[in-house]
Amino acid sequence: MIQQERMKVVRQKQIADDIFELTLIGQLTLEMKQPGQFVHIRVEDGYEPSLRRPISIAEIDHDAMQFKMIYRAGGKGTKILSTKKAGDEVDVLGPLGNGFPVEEAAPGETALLVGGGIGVPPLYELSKRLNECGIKTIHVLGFQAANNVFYENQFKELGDTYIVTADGSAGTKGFVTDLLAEKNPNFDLFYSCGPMPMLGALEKAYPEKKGFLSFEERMGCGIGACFACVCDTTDGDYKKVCSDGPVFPRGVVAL
Amino acid sequence: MIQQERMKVVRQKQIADDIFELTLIGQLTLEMKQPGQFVHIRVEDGYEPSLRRPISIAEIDHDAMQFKMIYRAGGKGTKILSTKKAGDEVDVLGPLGNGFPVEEAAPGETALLVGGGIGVPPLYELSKRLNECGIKTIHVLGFQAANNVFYENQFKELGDTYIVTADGSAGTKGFVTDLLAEKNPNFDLFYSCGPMPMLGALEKAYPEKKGFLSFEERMGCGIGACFACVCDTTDGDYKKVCSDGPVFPRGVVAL
Amino acid sequence: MSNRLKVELPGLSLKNPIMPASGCFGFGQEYANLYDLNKLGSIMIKAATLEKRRGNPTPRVAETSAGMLNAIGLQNPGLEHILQHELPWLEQFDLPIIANVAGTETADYVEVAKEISKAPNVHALELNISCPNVKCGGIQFGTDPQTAKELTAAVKAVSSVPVYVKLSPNVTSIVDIAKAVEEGGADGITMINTLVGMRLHEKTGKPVIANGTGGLSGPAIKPVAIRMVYEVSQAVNIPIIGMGGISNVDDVIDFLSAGASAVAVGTANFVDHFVCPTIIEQLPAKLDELGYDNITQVIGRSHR
Amino acid sequence: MSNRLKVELPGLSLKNPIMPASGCFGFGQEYANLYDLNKLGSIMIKAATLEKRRGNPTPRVAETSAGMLNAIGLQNPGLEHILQHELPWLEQFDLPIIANVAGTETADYVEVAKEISKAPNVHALELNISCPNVKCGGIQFGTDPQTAKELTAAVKAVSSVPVYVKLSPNVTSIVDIAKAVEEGGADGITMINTLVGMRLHEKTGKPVIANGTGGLSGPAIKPVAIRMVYEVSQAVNIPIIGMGGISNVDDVIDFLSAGASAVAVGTANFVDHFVCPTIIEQLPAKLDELGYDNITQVIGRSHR
Ligand SMILES: Cc1cc2nc3c(=O)[nH]c(=O)nc-3n(C[C@H](O)[C@H](O)[C@H](O)COP(=O)(O)OP(=O)(O)OC[C@H]3O[C@@H](n4cnc5c(N)ncnc54)[C@H](O)[C@@H]3O)c2cc1C
Ligand SMILES: Cc1cc2nc3c(=O)[nH]c(=O)nc-3n(C[C@H](O)[C@H](O)[C@H](O)COP(=O)(O)OP(=O)(O)OC[C@H]3O[C@@H](n4cnc5c(N)ncnc54)[C@H](O)[C@@H]3O)c2cc1C
Ligand SMILES: Cc1cc2nc3c(=O)[nH]c(=O)nc-3n(C[C@H](O)[C@H](O)[C@H](O)COP(=O)(O)O)c2cc1C
Ligand SMILES: Cc1cc2nc3c(=O)[nH]c(=O)nc-3n(C[C@H](O)[C@H](O)[C@H](O)COP(=O)(O)O)c2cc1C
Ligand code: FES
Ligand code: FES
Repeated sequence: MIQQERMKVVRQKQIADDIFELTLIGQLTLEMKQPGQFVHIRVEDGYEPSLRRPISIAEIDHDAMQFKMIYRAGGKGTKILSTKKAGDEVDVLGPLGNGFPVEEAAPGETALLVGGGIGVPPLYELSKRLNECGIKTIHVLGFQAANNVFYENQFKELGDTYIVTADGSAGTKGFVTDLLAEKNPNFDLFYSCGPMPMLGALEKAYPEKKGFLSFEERMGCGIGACFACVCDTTDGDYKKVCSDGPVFPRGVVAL
Repeated sequence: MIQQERMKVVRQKQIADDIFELTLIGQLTLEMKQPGQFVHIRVEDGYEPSLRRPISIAEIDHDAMQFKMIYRAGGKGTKILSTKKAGDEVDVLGPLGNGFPVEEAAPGETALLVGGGIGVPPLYELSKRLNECGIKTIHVLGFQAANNVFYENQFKELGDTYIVTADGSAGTKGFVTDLLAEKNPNFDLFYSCGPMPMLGALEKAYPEKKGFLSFEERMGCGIGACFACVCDTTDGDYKKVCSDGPVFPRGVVAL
Repeated sequence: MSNRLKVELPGLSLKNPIMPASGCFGFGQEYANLYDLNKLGSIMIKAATLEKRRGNPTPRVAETSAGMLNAIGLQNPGLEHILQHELPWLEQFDLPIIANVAGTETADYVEVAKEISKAPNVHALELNISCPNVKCGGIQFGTDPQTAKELTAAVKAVSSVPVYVKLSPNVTSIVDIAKAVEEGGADGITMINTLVGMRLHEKTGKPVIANGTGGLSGPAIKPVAIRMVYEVSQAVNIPIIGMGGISNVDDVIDFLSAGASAVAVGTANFVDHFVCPTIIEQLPAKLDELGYDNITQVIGRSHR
Repeated sequence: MSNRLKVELPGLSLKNPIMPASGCFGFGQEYANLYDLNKLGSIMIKAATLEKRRGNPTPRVAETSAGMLNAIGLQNPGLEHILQHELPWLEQFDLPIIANVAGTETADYVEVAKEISKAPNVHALELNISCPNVKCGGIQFGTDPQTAKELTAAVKAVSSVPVYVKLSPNVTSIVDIAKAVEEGGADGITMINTLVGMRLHEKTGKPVIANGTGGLSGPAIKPVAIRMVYEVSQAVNIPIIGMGGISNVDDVIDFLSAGASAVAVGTANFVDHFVCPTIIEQLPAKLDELGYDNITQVIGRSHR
């Protein structure tokens, strides 16, 4: 069930340029089911800023009732969020949306996980779950530059991990699709989260593969009530990213 | 000169129900000349709340570059102010306005200081200055109830001090003017700060005495530029409380 | 206890005067996952148009100081779907529904009003003549008194339930429009819809919202809404459901004081998803604090 | 360096496009104690009326979410005093002054405009047809296109300097008013004045501001102001000085992008008393960041 809770900050850690890892504790964690779900965060009481911020769940620890988010402190809201310290409270609504279906991969299969920038975080919990289920994971993670890279080692522990940067300052230079074309990895299905062009390029690169893509859209309510976050679907209809998604099987969303 | 400075909180102390004493340190302190001047405080960056709050200067320590305010955490802005802790910064504009003229009392004379509620604080620095100049001070301080009383001992160290409460739970029951009528103290001039009705009653009670009254009005700019804080004068003209006052000689403001 | 909050309006017997505003609560399904909708006084459901509407391109929302812009563009599944799915689903609750009716010409409005007003749980219509976010739709009806009056009369003629008209604040004299719809036979007024606004991208200088302009809502507009409710309540004899920036119980008291008989909460539902039940819970204590037995005593007290 | 910020407008050669808005800066004396007024592009001085005005009773201001209400009521020392004291005092600065002209009937406006435009440092007039805070004064000129046009023409006929007309946002179509004053001969437009609003006392339910209603200003109204500047700049061929909620350098860029040629800062001067010089200092770096050599390149970029 979706809950709204004032959760306590356990830890706030800067892990790359402008990138923060925030660990929160509270009951709400117990409701988290799927990797790829997100929470909607009110960073401050009052109306400055006036809207919540959607942030993916990056890691879930049900036993400790804690979960992690990884986010970029870019604008007004996330900058305020990055000032929260251990012991502070944060108003969290969640878990929201439908995440990545782990059950779509069979034990023994190989899953390709492709993330771009702040699309990388939800892949971490996904990869952990897949590995727990005996699925091999390959990670291709794209960033702007070396100083934006995060969680490289964490992903490496779970499977082959390739870093791609736009300027070549870390890993391979270029786009994730450049690296994929070059390495041509063997895999059964793919999961991805990142900018629209990346998702589109992936769909095009692997027309035959089963795949699941996570989308971003500006949100109001975050629960499906306001129609702020709709996206067009290939069948001429529409879906709400917040409640029908954010993860959709390939081919559903018009790219 | 008026300055705008991010001053550091030295100490925040609750001294009565809803009443806080805040000590700030910074260069701006050095500009403070007169008791009865005030500062205009932005309790938070951003626009929540959107306006500054005018608060009197209660005690000045030029040597330590510190000053004290005493305020009631009643509304939105002052409640936020009351959460500031040692080390936090507060945006202060000041010193503002014209305070109580200490030089109007001659050494050896007796001054009557009458304060009501949050009108009491500026009288403290005033009393200290008067005493330094060899002027005897009598203090009559009115509050709602016993749990709102503050600075009784501090004032007692400076001269005779009478506490009056509306409900009689501390000191004498009634209004300050009731007590004055009863005690009929001997004095040469009076200074007062408090609610309008109190100021009016005082003027009426002592038609022959020299007196100085400090007024309150809703403020915008706090420096005389916006005409928010005008009050009518007895000669049919007007004054700005923020820059012409807040202290006026008796008889100037139409009560 | 709950009796203290009861308000009677044309067609609407409200257990309390709090309801979500149209467009901010869908058709209730999503919030039903969060709390029992029976707590609410009513629900103003999302605008219904004759045909299904896809709405505007995204981005459709943008944040502003103490508010937000939206240009959803009246996206909704269309009259038929609402009659067959959304309204029947809502029947499980003891809620008099207010159906928001939108259109691009009089015939649309009339058709939707006629059909939707027959639904058993629709106890009133909210005639949306004020949506700023659709081309040739809505708002032009709301800016000219004569047009507003005629549309009201046309809808009133076919509706099986009382008709409330939702006014636009983007006018020189909202009192003139209010008087006109009263003359047209409106049973009540709901106000205000959003103020037309715009936000630009810092980098590019282009509008953030794909539609260009959007409707401004949230606490930022409350002073405008209060002023308008205050004025209109003095000028007409039909009740007002007030809205615009309500986010807590004090805001509710303000709207009632200004002359509204009930209120709707919009944007605040996105920020505190439990804001409506929270306000409802806090109202009795607030009445005690202010010294009133009954919520109806608060209505219009600014003018007494 | 300072060349990059230069803007040329009818009557006004501005070293930068930043100036305090009328009513928020008095006649400059107070802020001159805080910083060197020569830093500013111009000053829009407090409204001048023929006779001294006492203004409205207090309280005159009230805080709102991300904004404030004011009902000063055009308090000012009157034309004679301004001509003899305030304007001569301002001559010590290298500042083209914009004199805000108000009145209750055409004859007043004409008389004030004629005299004040002769002052050597008054380089432009700002015709205030939009003050919401005085009974039978100002705003009715600003809500009817024909009246606005006629007043503009009458003032234009007697003024020795270019005339900018200050528009009210409290209208159904601000574009219509803008076109009308352009036809009336206006050399420019300043916009927006405040939105009419109200705040009530929590305890009593009565208006906080003695006047009842007040003008809403501050960040809350910025989206409305941006939308209006965006629309009007497309509809007229005279320049716009934009205002409404500006509190930082990004806000300035937004107004210029939307089509304003210069901007005024009002309410923000009460919150950060150094906001104008701070913005002016930050502008060159902001131009670098956006990749422009010159501030004029930002003007109207939303439309390109
Ligand atoms: C389902 C989902 C999951 C996300 N997960 C993550 C994550 O794990 N880590 C992370 O860093 N970011 C994530 N994002 C993006 C994140 O929501 C935005 O970066 C963030 O809202 C920007 O807020 P701000 O205060 O920095 O920017 P501001 O510029 O102050 O934002 C202004 C408004 O625009 C909205 N907005 C701005 N950028 C985006 C965006 N890219 N997507 C949606 N709304 C936006 C904000 O929510 C806010 O309402 C996710 C977005 C979605 C939709
Ligand atoms: C010259 C002067 C000196 C003052 N000195 C003190 C002092 O030493 N200690 C103290 O506790 N209080 C003092 N006050 C009163 C103090 O300014 C208000 O209590 C305070 O502004 C209320 O803010 P809030 O956030 O609690 O209330 P809110 O209700 O949030 O205030 C809303 C708005 O109303 C204004 N306002 C509310 N009450 C008053 C008031 N009584 N006077 C002026 N503006 C008001 C606020 O400044 C704000 O703009 C002084 C006022 C003036 C004019
Ligand atoms: C996202 C969103 C969608 C809206 N959709 C509608 C709508 O379909 N019909 C309508 O009459 N009003 C609609 N409104 C306006 C609200 O019902 C309400 O009048 C307005 O938002 C002011 O109230 P608030 O400040 O509490 O949000 C919408 C508002 C928002 C924010
Ligand atoms: C206290 C105050 C007084 C004002 N007085 C005047 C005035 O005399 N003449 C005028 O044209 N506008 C006046 N205005 C309106 C401002 O010039 C400006 O148009 C408006 O406040 C919007 O800008 P802002 O949001 O930056 O304040 C006043 C505004 C305030 C807040
Ligand atoms: S954000 Fe409201 S429907 Fe998705
Ligand atoms: S507060 Fe602006 S003149 Fe006094």
